[in-house]
Parts: sequence; C-alpha cells; structure tokens
Amino acid sequence: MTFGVLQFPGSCDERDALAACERVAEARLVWHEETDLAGIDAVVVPGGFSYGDYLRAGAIARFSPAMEAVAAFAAGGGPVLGICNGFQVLCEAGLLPGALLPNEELRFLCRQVELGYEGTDSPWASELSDGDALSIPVKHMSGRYFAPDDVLDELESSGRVAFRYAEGQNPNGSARDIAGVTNESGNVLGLMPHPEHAVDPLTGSADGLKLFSSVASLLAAA
Amino acid sequence: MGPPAGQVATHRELGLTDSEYERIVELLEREPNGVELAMFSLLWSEHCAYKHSRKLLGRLPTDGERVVMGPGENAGAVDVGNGYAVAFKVESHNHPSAVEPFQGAATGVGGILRDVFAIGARPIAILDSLRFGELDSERSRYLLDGAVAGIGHYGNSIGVPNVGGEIYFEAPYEQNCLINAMCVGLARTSEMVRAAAAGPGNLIVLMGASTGRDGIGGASVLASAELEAGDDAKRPTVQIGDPFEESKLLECCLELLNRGLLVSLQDLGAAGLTSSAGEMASAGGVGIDLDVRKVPLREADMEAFEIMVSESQERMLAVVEPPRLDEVVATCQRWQTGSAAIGEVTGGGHLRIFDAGEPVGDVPVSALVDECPLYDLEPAEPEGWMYSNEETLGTQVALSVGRSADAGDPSAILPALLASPSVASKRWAFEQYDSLVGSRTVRRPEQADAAVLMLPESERAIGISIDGNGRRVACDPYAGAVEAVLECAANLACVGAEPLGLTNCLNFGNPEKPNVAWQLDRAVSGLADACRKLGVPVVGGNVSLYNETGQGPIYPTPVVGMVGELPDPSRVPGMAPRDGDELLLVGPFAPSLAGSELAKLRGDLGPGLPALEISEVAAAIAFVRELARSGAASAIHDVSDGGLACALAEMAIAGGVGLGIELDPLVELRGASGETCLFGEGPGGFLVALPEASALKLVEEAAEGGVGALRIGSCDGERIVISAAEAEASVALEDAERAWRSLPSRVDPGR
Amino acid sequence: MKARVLITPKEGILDPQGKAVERALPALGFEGVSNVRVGRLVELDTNDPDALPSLCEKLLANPLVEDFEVEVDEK
Amino acid sequence: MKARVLITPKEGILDPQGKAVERALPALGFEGVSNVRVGRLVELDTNDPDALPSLCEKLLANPLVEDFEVEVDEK
Ligand SMILES: Nc1ncnc2c1ncn2[C@@H]1O[C@H](COP(=O)(O)OP(=O)(O)O)[C@@H](O)[C@H]1O
Ligand SMILES: [Mg+2]
Repeated sequence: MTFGVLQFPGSCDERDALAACERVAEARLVWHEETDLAGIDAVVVPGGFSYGDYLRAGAIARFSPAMEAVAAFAAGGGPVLGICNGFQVLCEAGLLPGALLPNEELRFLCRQVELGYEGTDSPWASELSDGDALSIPVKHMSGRYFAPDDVLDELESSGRVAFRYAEGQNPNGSARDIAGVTNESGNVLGLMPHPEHAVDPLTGSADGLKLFSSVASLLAAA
Repeated sequence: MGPPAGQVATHRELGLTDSEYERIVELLEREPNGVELAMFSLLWSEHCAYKHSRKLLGRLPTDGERVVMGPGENAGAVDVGNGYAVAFKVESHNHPSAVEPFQGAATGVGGILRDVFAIGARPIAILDSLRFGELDSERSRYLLDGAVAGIGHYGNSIGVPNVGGEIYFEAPYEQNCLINAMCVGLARTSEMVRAAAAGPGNLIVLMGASTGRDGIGGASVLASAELEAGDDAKRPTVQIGDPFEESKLLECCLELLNRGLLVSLQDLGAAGLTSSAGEMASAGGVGIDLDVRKVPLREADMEAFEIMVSESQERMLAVVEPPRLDEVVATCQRWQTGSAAIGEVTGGGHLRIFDAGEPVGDVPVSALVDECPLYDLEPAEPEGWMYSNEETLGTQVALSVGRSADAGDPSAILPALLASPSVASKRWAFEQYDSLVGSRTVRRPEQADAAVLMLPESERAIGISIDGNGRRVACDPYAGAVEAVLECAANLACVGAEPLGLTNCLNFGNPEKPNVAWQLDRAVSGLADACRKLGVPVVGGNVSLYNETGQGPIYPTPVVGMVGELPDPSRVPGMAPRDGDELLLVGPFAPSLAGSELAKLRGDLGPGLPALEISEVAAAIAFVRELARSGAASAIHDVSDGGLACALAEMAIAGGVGLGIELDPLVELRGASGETCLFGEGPGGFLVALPEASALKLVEEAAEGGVGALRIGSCDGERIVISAAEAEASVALEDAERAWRSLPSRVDPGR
Repeated sequence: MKARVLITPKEGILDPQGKAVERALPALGFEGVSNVRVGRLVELDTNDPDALPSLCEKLLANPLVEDFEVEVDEK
Repeated sequence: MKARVLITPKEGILDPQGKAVERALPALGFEGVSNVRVGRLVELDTNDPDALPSLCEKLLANPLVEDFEVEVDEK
C-alpha cells in the first residue's frame, strides 16, 4: 500500500510525515499542483505553515488542486489524515466540522502531551483500543478546536471525537479537550498533535506510529 | 554620471571618517559619486569590514583535521563522515532587535539560515543566545517577549527546529539587548559551494523576494553606530521577515545546488546587493556588472543607491552559466520564488553599476572589499569595576536575598537563586519554539546540557551548545572567555560529544574606548588559548561592536557555539537521576563567589576571577565524555550558574526526586567556606548520578585518569538537603521547583 | 476601486486577543474601555466589487467563526 | 460609545500576508484584485474616545510598522 503526503509551499512536516509512513508502507510526496492520486491508498495532509499560514491557518491551501483531488478521494471513502496544519486545511475545506482558532495563550506552543483515544470507526485507529493513552507532541499557534455546541454534542454522541487531551493537559483551550475528530464515516481524521513526530523512542515516543500502521495493516489485509 | 550631488548624505553622515573618505578618493583617483559613496559607507562600516576586530581574529586557531570550511565563508563546516559535513555559524542582530524586537529577532534567524543554506547545507537546527536587562523593567519584558516570539515565528514557520539557547538578564543590556542566533546545517560535502563568482560572461541572478526600502542604511546606521535616545528617526528602515518566502527560497536553492545548476551562491545580508556582489567578486578575483533596473522592486521609484544597499530580506545571489538560466528560472517559478538576471561576471575586477544601461557607479572590487583601513586597538585596563553594582540590584530577587534578614540563610538563598531569571527554567521561552521538526531531536531543551541531534546519514549524532556568561567576562575578560569555551565543551561532554568546531559572536561595546578595547583584546586571547588547549578549531563567527548607549557598554559578551559528535544517540544520558542513585562530583571544580549569581544578587561584583588551569578542566571534560558514552551514568549535569546547589536542584527537579548531599569533602579539599561550596561558581564541575554499586569503580577510574571525584550523597525523599560545613540548604522539592519555574510570572506580572 | 473588508470574531466566540488588550489597559492608564474584539482588515483594489462577498466567504473570512463587512469606496 | 480602529501595514513596509493572498487569488478564480494589504481591526466600547489615538500608539498598533485610523460611532 502507498501513502501520499501532500506538499504545499510552506509545509514543513511533510518530510517527517513521509518518513513515518515509510516505516510501515510505501509513501511518496504529492505536490500541491498534482490532481491525480492514482496509486495512492491513503493521504496525509501534513503540518507546517502552508502558504505561510497567512490570513488564517489552512485558508489558502484548501484551494490547491491537490486538495480538490483529496476531497474526491475522501468522498470515495479513502483514508485521509490531517495533522495540525493539515487538520486546519481539512476544516477549511469542509471535510471535517469545526475550526481551529488561535491558542488561548496567543503563543506558539511545543510540548509533549498525553492523548486519550476514544473508540471510533476510523481506519487510522484500527490498532488502538478505547482508553489507550498516547504520548504525542503538539506544536502550533492555532490549535483551539471550536465548533458550535450542537455540533460538539453530535460529534460526541456519534463517536467522532477520536482523541482528547488528557485531563489538565489541554494546551490551547480546545472545546471539551478535543484533540482529534473524524468525519461521519470515519475515514477522514483530523488531529492537532503530531503522530509523525512520535514514531521513534529515541526522539521521545513511538506512540504515534500506531496511526500509520493502523491504516497500513488494514489496507494490506484488504 | 550618477545622481546629482546632494542626493545622498555626505560621508560623515554615512559614518565614514575624513581620512577614510580621503582614502576612497585616493583609491578611485577621483571623488566618489552618490551611489559609490553609499556603497563604500556600508562595506567600510565596522559591520562589514571588521576594521577594529580583524587583526584580533587572526589569533584564533582555525585549522583542524575535520575542518571542511573555515572562516571567510558564509558558514564554517566540519566533516561528520560518510561524505557529510555539518555547517554552522552564529550571528548577531542586536541593534535591529533593540528597535523592533519581533522583526529584529525574526530577521536575525532568517539571516543566519541563509548563511547556512548559501553553502549548500540544509538547516537542521537553530539555537539562540539572548541578553536583556533585568525583568523588573517593562522595556526588558517587552524586548524579551517580542524577541522570543519573533525567533519562534521565523524558525517554526520555516520548519527548522530550535533546539537550544540561553537567556541572561543583566542591567547593562537594558538599552542594548543582544540577540544572537546560531544555525546548524547538514550538507553532502560534494554539494557544498563557496561564495566566489567565477567565469566572465556568467550571469548574476537575484532570487527570492523583491527589493524594497527595508533597512536602507541599516548596516551603517543601525549596526555600527551607538544607539541613542531619539532613535525613532531610524525606524522606518525596519526589515520585515517573511519566513514563507524564505522557506520557498531555501527549497529552491537546495534543489538548484543539488542539480548542479549554480556556479556559486551567496546570501544578501547587511548592505544587500553591494556586499554580496562585492564579496562574491572579490572571492573569485573577478568583476561584476549589475543593472539596478533589472532588480524586481517593491516600490517602483527607488533610486539606484537605494537598490544597491537595500536590506530586504529573503534574497540570494547566484552565478549561473547562460545556458542554464532557463532551467534556473523554471525551478524558481515552480517554488513560486522570484528570479531575475541582473548582471554578469566580468574579467575587469570592477563592480560596475548601471541604471537602465546608464553607468551610475564604477569601483574596483578590491578597493570596496579589501582596502578598508584596519585599526589597531588601544587597550587600557580599567581601574576597578566598570559597571554599577546598584543597578544589578534591581530585581525583586535581589531585594529578597541581598538585603533581607535571610541574606545568610542557605535555605532562603537556594530558592532565590533558582528564581533568579538568569538561572530559572526557560521553558516559557523554548516552548514557543518547535524543537522537534526534522525528527532528529534526541535531546530537547532541558533534557540534557547540550541538544542532541541524530544524523542517520552519517550514522552518528551531534551535540550542540551555545554559551557565554557576560557577567563573568566583565569580571575577567580573559578567564571569562576561557570559561565560555569550557562551558560549551562541558555541555557537550555531558552528552558524550567530542567538539569538532566552534563558532563565536563577539558582542562588545565601542572598541574605540580603551577599556572596551581591553575587554575585546583579552577576551579574544582567552578564546584563542582555550580553543588551542582543547584542540577545537574556530570555523566562523561574527563580531558585533558598539553595543552601548549613554549608560555605558554592555557586559563584554563573547557567545560561543560548539558542535561535537557522538557515536551512539541511544546511549545519551539525560539530566534526571533515579531514586536511589548515588551522586558524585567529578572534576577540578574550585568554587568561588567571585562573579557568581549570588555575588550579583548581593551587589558584590567586582573585577577578577580565580586563575584556572585549562588542561585540568580539559582532562575532566574528556573523562566525562567517555563516561557519558559508556552508558554507565543515569544522569550527568555540569555545574554552572548558581553553583553546585543550583545544579543539584536542577537534577532533583528533572528526576522528581529529593537529594541528601554532604559537601564537607569539598570544603576540605578547596579550603572554601560552606556557603562558597554551595553557591560558588567556576568551571570544571560535573555531577554524575549512577547506581550505588558503580560509584566506587567510577572514583577509581577517575583517579587513574588524574581526575578528582568525590562521593557527595544520594537521591531519595522529597527534600533537597545540601550541607557544607556550617552551611545547610534544606528546601522541599516542590518549593524548589516552584521557584525554578517562576519565569512566566515575572515576564507577565499581570497574570 | 478601493475596498475594505472588515472581519470580526463572531459574537459568543472567545477572543483571547481582545481579552489580552483589555487586561493590558489598566496598567497603561486607560479606563472605561470594554468589549474589545480583535479582527482582521483587508484592503484591496478591485474592478469587480460584486465578487467581494463571495471572496470573503470563500477565502478572507471563515463564516463559521467570523463575520465580515465589505466597504467599497465608489470613487 | 462604539469605536473601531483600523490598523494597516505602513506604506512601503513589506506585507507578507497581503502578498500571499494576492498570489493565491487567480487560482481561486478571482481576477482583477490587486494591492492587497492585510491588517488588523479592533472594535471596542469607550467612554473617552479622545484617548484612542494614544491607546493605539501605545498598545493596539506598532507605530514602527503600522498606520492606524480611528472611527468613532457617535451614537
Ligand atoms: N568572531 C569571529 N571568529 C571567527 N570568524 C569570524 C568571526 N567574526 C567573523 N568571522 C568570519 O568573517 C567572515 C565574515 O563574517 P560576516 O560579515 O558575519 O559574514 P556574512 O556577511 O556572511 O554574514 C565570516 O566568514 C565569518 O565566519
Ligand atoms: Mg553571508
């Protein structure tokens, strides 16, 4: 199976995301002008500062040709993971509900946090079990998850809140400690923390690798 | 030819002396026109010409087996095996940051990144070394807040991890903060380039951002003159950083070099096109013709001289063979970055400037780049202490320790020292930096004394450290500079890294003042001697002079950045001991209160530091390095600011475990008082935590290596208890931690 | 034609920037300022002002969390 | 009284945001838009509008790199 990792001008975690994918499967970068995702089985929209993050995080990147292809890919049920800036892009593109607002403290924050996984149907979590705790870093300026209350209620009741910050560790003021949500069918996951920076115990933790291996083993079995 | 007289300022306003002007006339054999004068004024500024420091820099050792590029290039580089080199350099952006901290610091990072990718290395780490006034000053808080945010903004956006640094707060930096940034890059040695133009007929291509009026006169007006009140007039020249533009430019340049499409490459920094074209021509022994109207402009009505000296950020200059131009332009377009052929290499040895084909300037490259007069310093040792002890007493901390009834109680002094902003945890700052991008960071800030990055490319890892305690250099410029080098090497030893090379930034006051000249002279000798004795070559650096205001010079601050290598990143000890570990003090550490943090808080600073034997410290460094590599120690930490007690407390906090320590053996050995043993400072001290069963063996091994090692206690409980003769500090672990983590409340007292 | 787009955080959404401004006011000696909201301002030249609302919805503002207002200078 | 402060990058000062937006527009199908400048907008209530210019200089804007304009709604 092959991962495609989007690359926008200004992306900066795409190499790390690519390397994380390569630990468990084939992977290649997808340039923002590409429109053909043939041969790609799962898409990662990586972190960074696409288009400088100017105006609003993710606002410009969502209009790239590659993102149109990703929207179609997601509509067809293809697994899509948006990390940090990628999560922002997916929200801006309407593939995920809500928005990511500037951190409550108005500062960039880079910190290892603990995440609790709550059961979802996402292919990105097939190797996780409800209640798992993962140590994964956050690093962002605009990570405060926001959605109207009724949307939050709906997300919670339909099991679409995939990850929450552990108690007392919400780093940015996210509503209901939400760190990651899925779309209705679960194939699209947006996550503020960076699993691609947690794939090797040498650099702090390997807990994030499970997201990539979840998809890889699922698709390899299919 | 040239603009009408009076369009640019006279030579004095541009910072040239009368005799320098006469020399220019002599070299040109005529009066310079406005464009030429503007160019000379910048390249003959202190910032570009090093006219007061170049002679001194000759003392620094620059040779070493592993040196791939030494001083004279945009960055120095050392070999790390498998065909790879690590490039690095530290640079200052002090004066722009004192005017506008956010943009000044951000563009400082942007500039040092360009120096590193200019030689074909991909930046893999940033470090920053910052100095501000005391935190009870609103101005200091404003500068700190802006500078840290600016450094974070640029580095985070561009995706280079910031893995380390230091921040000191001292009154002499109040009006003149120091913002030094260091960048480390990784290159395939075969793909590295030098900044020498070559091949008459080749094209000069300007890449990246368009050129505006940013920083016009910046190099001469901002970087080389003392800041005075009423600096507002200099403000319109503030440079704005655009990390997004630089990120595209970086990727584009590395791709162009990787595909072999460039003859050479140079960044545009201080003095913009003038210095990069001039220096490229000089290095290649050729001439260059430029047409300023071919430069993409942000503002259409710019004058020729403005275009030549603009310091707009995010630009690079390349030499390209004509048949390659189309490919270069296409690559730039793909990366959405600008490119324009603005001139060509000539055989004539002149830098000739045209404005839409009309000649507007013509100067011999050698006159511009190499003929600036170099000055001898006139050093004179000051009588007594040049700085005010009263001013250093500004902080609340000082008030509570220096002047309270508890002044002599070690249990009160320890938390006060831990809360002193220069000693306290800098988490508030480094959490604003992405320290992880790139997936190389094996030791992040606060996990060890040096940052550790793995280099799978060359199957090893590097340790990186940046250091320089200006207060101690003020006490004794020679010994203080030696200590800065030793401190860096000690930090590297704690993670098992052996120094490969060193970069430095000499931040000093006005060198035309004899006392400052003396500081500079002594400090450079200290650096040189320490480097020689440790066998570490200096591969590059930067000099920032005239750091002073009406209130006098800053502390003399040589900032040292060091890169070392270690074989196995999986065996790097951290700073956190385990419950039950025994603690040893290794090395020739001889504590003294002279120049210490405690002396500062008490208002007791004065000239002089104890003499020290570099080779003894070097032996301890080598011993600790091997110990770290062996994997036998659970934690290693060197003793620095705040002395042994603070170093011990930092380990206790990292490990979440209390300590019971008894320093009587040290009191005896050094004949020092208990208080001095607790809080005295000096080089050559390492704290090692390891399982009790291994302690005796370590003491024996140390003795065999001629290195002293004392067993001083063990880790357990929830209190930090350290006794030394009559003195005892006893503090609950959580109180120590609260004090040490108090920086946020000082930065933001309203919260 | 010159136009201005004024973008503000929607009513009810926490605006930490506005809060930070309010917190800083007393220390600077400013009294009687309240309800501070910090948003964005986009100035531009256009030859098709009718397209601006669509531009705002698509790009300049995020309608989920922001309100916007377009001012066109007809001169 | 309601007031609005419009803060824009100074003439001649690089505006990376405006530049990035401008560059993105054609791809979104918006033609004929130029000179995009992105600034900030502050809305607030005040009972002392005369203090606003000083508030802007001290806190809301960075006079080194930004211009500002105050609009007071007299109602
Ligand atoms: N303190 C120093 N020690 C060693 N080399 C130095 C020092 N200061 C400057 N240099 C060297 O002098 C050269 C010119 O420095 P600089 O003008 O800062 O370069 P750039 O214009 O590329 O930033 C560089 O090669 C630099 O490494
Ligand atoms: Mg350079």
